Amino acid sequence: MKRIYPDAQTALEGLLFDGMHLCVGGFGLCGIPERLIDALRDAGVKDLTIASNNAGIENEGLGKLLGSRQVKKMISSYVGENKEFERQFLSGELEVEFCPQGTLAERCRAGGAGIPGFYTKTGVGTQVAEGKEVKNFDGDDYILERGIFADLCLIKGWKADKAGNLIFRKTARNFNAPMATAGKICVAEVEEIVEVGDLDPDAIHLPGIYVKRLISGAPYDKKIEFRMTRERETA
Amino acid sequence: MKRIYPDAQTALEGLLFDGMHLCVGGFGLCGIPERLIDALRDAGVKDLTIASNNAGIENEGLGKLLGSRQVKKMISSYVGENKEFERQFLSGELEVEFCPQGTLAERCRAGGAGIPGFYTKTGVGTQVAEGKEVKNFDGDDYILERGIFADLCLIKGWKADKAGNLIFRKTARNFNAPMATAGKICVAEVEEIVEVGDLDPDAIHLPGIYVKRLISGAPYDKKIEFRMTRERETA
Amino acid sequence: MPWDRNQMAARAAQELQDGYYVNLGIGIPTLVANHIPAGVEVTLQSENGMLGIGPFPYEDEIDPDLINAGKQTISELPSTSYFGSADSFAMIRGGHIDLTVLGAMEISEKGDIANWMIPGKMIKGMGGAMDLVAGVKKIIVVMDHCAKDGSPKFIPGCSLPLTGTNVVDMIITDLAVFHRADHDSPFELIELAPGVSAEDVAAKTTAHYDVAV
Amino acid sequence: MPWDRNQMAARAAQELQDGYYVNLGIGIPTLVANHIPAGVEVTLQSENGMLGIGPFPYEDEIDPDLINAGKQTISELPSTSYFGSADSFAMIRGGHIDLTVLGAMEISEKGDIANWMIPGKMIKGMGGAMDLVAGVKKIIVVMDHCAKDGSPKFIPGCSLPLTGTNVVDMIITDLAVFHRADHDSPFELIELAPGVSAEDVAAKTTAHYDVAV
Repeated sequence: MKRIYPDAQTALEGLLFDGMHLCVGGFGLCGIPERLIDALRDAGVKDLTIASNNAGIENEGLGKLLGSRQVKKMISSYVGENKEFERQFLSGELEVEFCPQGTLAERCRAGGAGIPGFYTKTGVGTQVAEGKEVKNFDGDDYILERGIFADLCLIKGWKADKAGNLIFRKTARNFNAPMATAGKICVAEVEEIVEVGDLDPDAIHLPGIYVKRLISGAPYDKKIEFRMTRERETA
Repeated sequence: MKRIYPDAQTALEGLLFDGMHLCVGGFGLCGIPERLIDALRDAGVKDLTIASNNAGIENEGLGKLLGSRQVKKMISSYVGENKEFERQFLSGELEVEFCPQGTLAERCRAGGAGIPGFYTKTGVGTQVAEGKEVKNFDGDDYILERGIFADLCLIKGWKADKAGNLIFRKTARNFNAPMATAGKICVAEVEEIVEVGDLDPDAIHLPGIYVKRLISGAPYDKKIEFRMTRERETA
Repeated sequence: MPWDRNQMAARAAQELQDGYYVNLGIGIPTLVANHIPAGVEVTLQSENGMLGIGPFPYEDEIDPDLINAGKQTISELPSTSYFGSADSFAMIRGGHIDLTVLGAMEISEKGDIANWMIPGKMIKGMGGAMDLVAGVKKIIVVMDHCAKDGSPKFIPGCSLPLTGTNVVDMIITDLAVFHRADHDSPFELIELAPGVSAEDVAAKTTAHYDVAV
Repeated sequence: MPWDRNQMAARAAQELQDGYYVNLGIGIPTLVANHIPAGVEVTLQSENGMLGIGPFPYEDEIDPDLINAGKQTISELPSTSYFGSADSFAMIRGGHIDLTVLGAMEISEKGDIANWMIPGKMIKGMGGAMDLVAGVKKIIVVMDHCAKDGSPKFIPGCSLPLTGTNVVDMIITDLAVFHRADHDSPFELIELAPGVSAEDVAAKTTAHYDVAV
């Protein structure tokens, strides 16, 4: 079975169509599938509905696809400071479904786990609950949220072996873990592809069953949104 | 904060009462919290409702608590060959709620994740669906299953650091992972307690937030239910 | 001559495709692993939390922490990964497993399956069977064509409590193979064991099916 | 004299207990980490998937793969663990986090909170705020007592879109502290900033509350 592709463009061959739904991993600019986003932009596929916690910033992350007007709808929890996003959103060109961050993560996990709906307290009594079924369990109200299942999931890992077993690094794991499971096919980019047997079988974050196509995207020049430091105490 | 206890008996102090609900990890005899089960038996607490995939075998695992008649009800997917179980079950002394294995795992994860109910295709049109709400999503029927949230969770890990961060070993992870989250308090036994910093932060299976009380149960003499081997090819 | 257990398993193995992730039930289904076609790479899943099941271990490799869903000791492979039960069934329920091979007591012509309890007998539980038939992409049943008393097992409607409704894609018995293209179509008889005629099969089957042999 | 940002954070920090797992929001809540009482061990959670947040990194420790929920670079501790977003919010929604400290635009006397959008202004989204107020055991709000135009923020009912209903346990403003024992009880004024009188607070508050100072 062919799993490893030479680059992002070939890894997406045959998977793209206008109007498709995607799940895209990452939190802010941390752990985003940069190479695959670039390939999406270059492919020119449009009218995309994208579930992603954030929408990138201008010219970074999913901001690139907003710039090229390929996105019809975002399902996100926070869209930060992005002038082009704001312009498209306010003009009505871009549709946005705001979804609480934990609900978004769980909706993706649920979709990937064959669960079409689940009840949560998050958002009860707020705008988020509008139009949703409310059910009382043991005296408390909960709202019904739907699983998300996309046509294609794009994620970024740290290392993967040739069988597709993948590990993430630090907080770059974030939405990549649940989103990898939430679609018909998942394409992953990693910083290094290693031999089968190089990763500890007890420490795999994402088993190879979810990683149908894999590329090495190195070298990475990872962006930082808010660079904070402290001073070293001088002796 | 006190997290490490000298033995199973002291680790359970103040947590036990008749009629309580428990989640107990393990699959068959693999990864069962042996020391904590012994301490439960010695404490003599009774009328227990226990969610556990299996019910042990005679004089092993939860079979010990069946032998001492401490169990009122089991929530399990498979109860295997256990004569005492069979006798109590057939005579009506023991109540059993059969729950599909994946539904049981998900009910525990859901309970631990603040999800009181979720929909699944598992069991639709079977005895398992009786009395449960059926809902149609996108043309298919699903049944509503409830989250499980117990008074006490007992689990067995491989190693934990003094901050409670815990890792499992091979298939001994099984139900220990979701069940650790599904109760008011989780007590864990492990084979080795290590220093904070000894475990890879990217490879923690169960963060310390879930492990409120911890004991080292070593040495273990782990039981095997079906010992299968193959012959070495001779040269 | 009817197929024996190994031949039934070998027939099921012909359904394996390169890259498949497969869950094998206990009994004859387990034997399918011995018949994986050359050049086909298949990864076996065990619902207790493992992908990449190896063969039974050598005596000195036995590890109580390493068992399959039948609670038998097994070995791992270089490609193995472990996970917890919730993640394992997320994989199964979510449709990520390509194929499962299971035994059964009864199959109905609508693709219902009964394989977990017999009223009046001690109930042991359904284990992961209901999750597997509800979640896996393709369900193959391997079973004797008739029960020990000679009564058909592929029947119009199941008499035993169900494990799942309208889920079975293929039935492999010691006499024949039945298949259906999708869950709205009737089963078709597509293959016969050597020396077994379509009439022999018809005489031992009460389910309605189409004949394509 | 009203409390400044650091004093408000220090007051919130007095609510920390040994062994607590705590999630701190952006802004003044982040400052709470600087005021953890001696002898109290607290583990900070970041909803993007981390338990055990360390201080901001030294310049040469900066790691783009290591950020907090405010997307700021941070450092790890020996006790740190990482996990994915679904597991992180399972922890939050499941009630495993003991305490969260958040900012707010409005709080109602029923404990409703509004802190995510102002109609007519660009909506940025609720992030994890709705999950935190719905799931965490104890919710403390730290905010200025009045808006910039002088209007009260602790009011009978919120005018802005809600983040959660009947969820807030304690309100710490620059003027006073309000607390309620449970979600069926009214808030009580339990503390005043130095030089601030109960009458000062009453004059700047439209919410109904009991007085216990």
